[in-house]
Amino acid sequence: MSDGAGSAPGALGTLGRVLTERARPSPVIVGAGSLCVLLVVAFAVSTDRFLTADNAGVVATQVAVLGLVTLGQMIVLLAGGFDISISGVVPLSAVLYVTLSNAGMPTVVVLVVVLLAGALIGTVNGLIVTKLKVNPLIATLGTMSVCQGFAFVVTDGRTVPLESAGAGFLADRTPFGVPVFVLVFIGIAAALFVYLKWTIPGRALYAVGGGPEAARLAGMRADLTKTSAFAISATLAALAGIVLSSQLLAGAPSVGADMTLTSITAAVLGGASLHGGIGGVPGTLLGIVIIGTLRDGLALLEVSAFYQLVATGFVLLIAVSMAQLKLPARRRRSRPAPENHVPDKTYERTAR
Amino acid sequence: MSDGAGSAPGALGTLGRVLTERARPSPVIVGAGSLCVLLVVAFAVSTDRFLTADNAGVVATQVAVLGLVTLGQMIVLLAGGFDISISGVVPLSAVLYVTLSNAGMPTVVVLVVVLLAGALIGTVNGLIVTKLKVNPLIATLGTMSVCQGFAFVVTDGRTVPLESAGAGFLADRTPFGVPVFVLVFIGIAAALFVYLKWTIPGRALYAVGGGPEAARLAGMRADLTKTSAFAISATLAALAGIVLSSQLLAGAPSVGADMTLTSITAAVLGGASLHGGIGGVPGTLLGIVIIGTLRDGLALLEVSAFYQLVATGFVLLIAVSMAQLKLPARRRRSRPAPENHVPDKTYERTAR
Amino acid sequence: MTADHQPDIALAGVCRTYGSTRALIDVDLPLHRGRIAALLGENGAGKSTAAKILCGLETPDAGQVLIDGRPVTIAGPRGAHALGIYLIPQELAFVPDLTVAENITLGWAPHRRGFTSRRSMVAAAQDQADRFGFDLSMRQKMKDLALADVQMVEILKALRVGARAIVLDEPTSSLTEDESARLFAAVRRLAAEGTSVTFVSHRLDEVLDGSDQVHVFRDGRIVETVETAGTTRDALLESMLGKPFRVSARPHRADADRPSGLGIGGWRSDVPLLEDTTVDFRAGEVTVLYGLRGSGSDLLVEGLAGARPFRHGSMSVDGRAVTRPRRPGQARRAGIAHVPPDRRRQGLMMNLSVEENLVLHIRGRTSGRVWRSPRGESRLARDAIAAYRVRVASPRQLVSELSGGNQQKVLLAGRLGQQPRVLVLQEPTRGVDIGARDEIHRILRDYALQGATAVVSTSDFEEALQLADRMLVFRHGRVVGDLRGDAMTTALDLAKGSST
Amino acid sequence: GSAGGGAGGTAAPASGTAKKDIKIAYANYADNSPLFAPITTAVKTSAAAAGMNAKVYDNKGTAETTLQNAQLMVQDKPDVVIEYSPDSAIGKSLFTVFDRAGSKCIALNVPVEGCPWLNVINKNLGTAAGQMASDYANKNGWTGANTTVLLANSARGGVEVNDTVRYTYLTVADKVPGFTKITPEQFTESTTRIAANAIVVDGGNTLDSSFAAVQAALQNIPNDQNIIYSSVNDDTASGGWRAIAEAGREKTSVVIGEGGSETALKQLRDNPQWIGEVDALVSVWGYYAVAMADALAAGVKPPALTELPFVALTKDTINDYYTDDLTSPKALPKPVDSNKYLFGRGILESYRK
Ligand SMILES: Nc1ncnc2c1ncn2[C@@H]1O[C@H](COP(=O)(O)OP(=O)(O)OP(=O)(O)O)[C@@H](O)[C@H]1O
Ligand SMILES: Nc1ncnc2c1ncn2[C@@H]1O[C@H](COP(=O)(O)OP(=O)(O)OP(=O)(O)O)[C@@H](O)[C@H]1O
Ligand SMILES: [Mg+2]
Ligand SMILES: [Mg+2]
Repeated sequence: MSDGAGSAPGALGTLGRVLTERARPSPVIVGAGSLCVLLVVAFAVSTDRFLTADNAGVVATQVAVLGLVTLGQMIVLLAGGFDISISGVVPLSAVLYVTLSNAGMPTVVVLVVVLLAGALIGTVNGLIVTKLKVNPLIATLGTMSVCQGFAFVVTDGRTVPLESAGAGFLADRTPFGVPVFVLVFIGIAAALFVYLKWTIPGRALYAVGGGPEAARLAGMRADLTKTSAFAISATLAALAGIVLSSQLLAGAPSVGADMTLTSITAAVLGGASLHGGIGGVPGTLLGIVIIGTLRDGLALLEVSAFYQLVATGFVLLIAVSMAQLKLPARRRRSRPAPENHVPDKTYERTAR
Repeated sequence: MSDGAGSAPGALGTLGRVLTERARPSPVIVGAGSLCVLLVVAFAVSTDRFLTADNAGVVATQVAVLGLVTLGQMIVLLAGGFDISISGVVPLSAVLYVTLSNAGMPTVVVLVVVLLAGALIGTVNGLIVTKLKVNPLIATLGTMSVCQGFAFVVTDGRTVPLESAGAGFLADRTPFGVPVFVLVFIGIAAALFVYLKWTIPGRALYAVGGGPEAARLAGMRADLTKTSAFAISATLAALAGIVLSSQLLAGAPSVGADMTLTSITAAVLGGASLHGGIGGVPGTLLGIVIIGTLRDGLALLEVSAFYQLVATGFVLLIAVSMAQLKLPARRRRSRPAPENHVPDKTYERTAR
Repeated sequence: MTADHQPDIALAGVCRTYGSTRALIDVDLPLHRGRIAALLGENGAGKSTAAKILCGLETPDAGQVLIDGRPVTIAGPRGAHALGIYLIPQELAFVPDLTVAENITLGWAPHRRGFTSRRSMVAAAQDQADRFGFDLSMRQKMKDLALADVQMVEILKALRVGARAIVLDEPTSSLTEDESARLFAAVRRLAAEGTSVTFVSHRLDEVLDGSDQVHVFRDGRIVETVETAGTTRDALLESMLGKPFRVSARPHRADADRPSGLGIGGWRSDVPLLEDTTVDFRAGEVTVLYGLRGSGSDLLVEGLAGARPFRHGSMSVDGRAVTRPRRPGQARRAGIAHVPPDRRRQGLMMNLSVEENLVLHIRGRTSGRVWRSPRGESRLARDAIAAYRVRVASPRQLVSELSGGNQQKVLLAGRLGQQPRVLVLQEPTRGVDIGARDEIHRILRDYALQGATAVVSTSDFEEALQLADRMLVFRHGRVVGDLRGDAMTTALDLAKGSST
Repeated sequence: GSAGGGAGGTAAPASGTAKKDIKIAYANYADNSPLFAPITTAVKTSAAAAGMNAKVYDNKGTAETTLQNAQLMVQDKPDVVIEYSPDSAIGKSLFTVFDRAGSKCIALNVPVEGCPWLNVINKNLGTAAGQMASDYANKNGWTGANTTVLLANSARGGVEVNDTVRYTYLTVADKVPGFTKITPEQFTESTTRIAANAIVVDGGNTLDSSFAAVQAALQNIPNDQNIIYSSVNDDTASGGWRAIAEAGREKTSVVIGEGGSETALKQLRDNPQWIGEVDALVSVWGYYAVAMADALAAGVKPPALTELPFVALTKDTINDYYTDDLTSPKALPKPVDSNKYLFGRGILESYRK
């Protein structure tokens, strides 16, 4: 959603045309955005510890790690897939990074090796999905299981402290008060924004995910495009694993277990469709920030674990209903006049 | 798949008709079936404790609990949804069952109350999805979170022993050597088989899941049908929670956490489509048995938890690839052009 | 003259079998540069299969595809594109959430070192549309388009300047006369530049006016190949059907004083525009709503079906007031059945069998509310298949495996099976062959004559004339004509506003 | 042992008299676990009784959340941070956070390098359980020849957690004839079979996971074997025990629980086969932690290791520690050398007041 709507000015049409098309920010973005504002206001009112520079820094670091995997997840969703393997790639790359660093390999080399390993796993995911035609959920669940298993096997279930001094550099503070990896995350988000909006392979993701048959008939390399999405996702997951172990100064095979579900949730909150072809960086960032804010705020308010669950559930439900309730009103006013088609496409897509 | 094709004996046609129609068991069933046989043979060869009556009983009890939730999940998938709330309904119903039983309510009453609570939660899921048009993944994730939270609240996080003597009757042994609930499970599977094949509301699930827009335009009660699927699923999850607490003679808010993912996996292994409209009881049973056999066999072989993860992943991947590799060969002979036949339904569904 | 020079592309001895269906049997199809070939034939005769084989979407079981006399293997659409062969498939395939511009430029978006922009895509797509004289709003989302616009986008995708061959499978099935005229002008230009053009159509006029050569398919074989100039409508029909064909005589038109079957009062809508409309649709007759796209006729039809609810106005069925339908379900319960224009997405359940699609909405009739009666259902389905001459390998075949026209018949049969008081149809014979179309028209008229009310909207004026007892002409959201009898021939001009 | 009267009544004035102007923050291992949830409760109760300001956090058993909570905790500039980390290996990163913020810290149970350690040693718990098992075996003629030791670890729970079952086995092997002696290093998280008569399964953390694991494992234990079963917490002890009972083998099996939950203590009273319970007295840890925080804030220099109490309960000794209320012991155990300094600060004294 975040993307398809009007954006590039292009050759301007009539004023009317501009109005109908541009003055229509995606309802999901509107919904997610207002929820985000709402959460921030609610927490700011409830505790004076929320709106502080320190806390903003904490939220930023939390959001960055989750953000890396969510961006990847969103890209896979765009391409019409699912990436469950994240929960395997994160721990595997975390323990690999630590183990290799401890073995004395130079940090840069380790970094490259682990990222490549991630890309490789993603490529395997992609090939299984496209060539063997395995359902992406099952395929990535399989690789998740394998990777998680290997993560435990590599360290025999232990958490291994990171001994090499420089290897944790990604978690070093920058002059901006946030760790290096937050800047890395921002850079990656920006790059992906450009990729999805203004490059041929980026746009291909939308086509392949949103209309696989059309893409195939148009002679696009659908398999390649889809595989690239899985590769991007797994590489980002590997980076998240590296960041986690830099932050924790240790590689734990148990990290990242809940990241798959969280990343799907954040991506969908941010407007990505589970059926492919819809999604974008800005929405996803909103989704991540909502989840990050919610967690942070509830923790600050010392809501008990049980009620945190309850609260999270309700907020999720309200969030998404809000985004959806916006629709009818908007539609009535601003929709163009499709003549002989049946109106209810949006309902179609979301209510399934 | 497992279902839409040839099934009802009905008024038998010519032999030729019978052959062309019945001799085409869904490739997924064939794949899952052969995998199942393969696993059984492999384990039987590896350990003599596998093919024993005792072990069969163990597999049956484990499969039955998982089976209850998987059947529900499959029905929701059929209707074009997702049910994540299972992981919340199972623990909530488990602790409710124990708490209410301990409070001295008669077992039958407790049973009915808890099942109704499950049905209610499912109905809420359905209404959120159909009326508020919330994405089913997010909607049920929300209720999952809420229910899990309440499960903790009910017992204050503790594990509560089941004190009422008769309340565990579902786990009592029958003369057949298996507990009561295994028979209950078989009964439910049979009932659902009949429901999906021979009843009008059952068939409506296929229509609504497979062609939501067409179902709506044709004036089917799509919302009702979809909501019923969620209600069935949550009721079965509640039953699974009751069975678990009968078996464990205790209710703990932490049970059932991994059931959602396992149930989706089993259902998809058994041929259900994540895009709705395809699935059936026989395939689902195969899926469940595969997962159950795999777990049991690996445990009997005393494979370490870590290598169990690795092995499970590989088996999953091999399983599904096998099922898929069957396709091209079959397709060339008897399958329609990929672009307008059902396996490529991804397109169908996503390209709107 | 065709035999003189070697064909550019040819199918030679091609066979293709699906299960027990022999879709193509030993087909030879030579295509020449610079010429326009039409493929004609009944539903399920094998036209689409031949088209798909030409474009690498299907592989022949036997026989070859020849290019310049040499056998080639076409590796999917990508391989076809590499050879300069482009196809518009019969069933539209597009990316609903992307814009028109992106859909048109799908696979060939302009770029500089991999970077592209919306602006450049719009420009390229606009160029393409201008070149072929189509008017489309480039920045609209594809999913918001009307079916005919979607079809034009599909056409623009395939019309490539400098292509070796272009294959159009029923490109005009939901276009109006004007639009198809523009298409054929464009096609003509491409052919003149040396492209070989092949199209499939069930509209004989198009075939006669637009092609150089006609290949007639029957039961999987090409039974005749003739120069268009040297044949006639009747000759083509005869070779297509294997017997002489006459359009069934138009029974005498219904009288004007029949009772009201469906009444609407004060229906109006602001966006899209429909001015205050009050109409009495008479029971026992077929009323055709005719208008260009955007004129309000489809809007009204969808309103009647509850698919796009109106917010103002009253309604009655058979003289009894009913609530204006806010949902399709309400319309249905009021006795209204609706045949939507897009059979694959809006009409049929592609995951179910032919039988199930036929009985889906009427199975209650053979049984109670809960238990289905497999026996009764098979009987209903078999009767419908026979009555509508649906070409199926078996009732249990997936409906997605049928040819397009046969799918349309399944849709119609299912809806008529509901025995509604009011039938609301959009493009009822889209993609249906000429023989079957005539039959469907007869069935619809007969159904109406038994006392039901039929409201039809169609983009095909010929169909409108054949079906209508009465014609309502729409322009700019207003009813500009209420015609009967011979006056109906003026509807086209009224709709265009070209004469008054 | 005998029930400790605990507090020396002579020392500092009882709670409530002096409101302590101290800010503390506590991050619990996992609030959703019945074992650890009472710690948070006790921290809040005891801090409130002492008039301290305590903020609590939930590490949810994961390393990521622990680090995030560490960052949240120090935002407030608390005087003392109490950290119950799920993983000792991430100690360095946690200490960096505390150190940078200038907060004093206490590592509860799991070490954080740099923070003084308030610890019940899992190794000791496991050893105590092993001792009770050995006593039972030796008294009843159970040896390696007729008995199998079945242990449910939590393979993904990390090394600390599994120290309990590790040392349970080592102790049994040491004290009961017929069991293979191994070193602690030979018993890793991926060990599944130590010897013909010693099996380890992955029981996870929950009732249902341990039930399934033990159910499968029982097939590999001949029916004529006695079974000594133990696991890493009370839920998995109960779940596994249910599987044993379900298989009809409860008469020839015994179980030793680990944790001291209400459910387990009830079993210890009522179930003849539940022969021992290693009660880590988790419900009172909060008092010790707050007392230690108070001491730190007051400038006391703590020893590197301050011991938390635990008791190995049998059917005979349970009444020394518990009344009918099984949620928490009737009094605190007597101080030992390393934790003596925690007494007399008015906090431990507030227990059950
Ligand atoms: N994927 C398929 N599976 C099974 N049968 C098929 C498949 N595709 C086509 N057929 C059958 O092959 C025959 C020819 O189909 P084809 O689509 O070529 O017909 P057509 O001439 O294009 O008809 P129409 O005018 O209705 O589009 C039909 O009988 C059809 O049912
Ligand atoms: N054009 C539309 N725009 C928005 N929502 C719509 C539209 N059409 C239908 N709906 C919603 O879709 C839901 C289901 O419609 P459906 O046609 O399935 O209902 P029904 O079965 O006719 O009604 P009933 O609930 O009376 O059985 C309704 O809640 C309605 O609010
Ligand atoms: Mg409804
Ligand atoms: Mg065709």
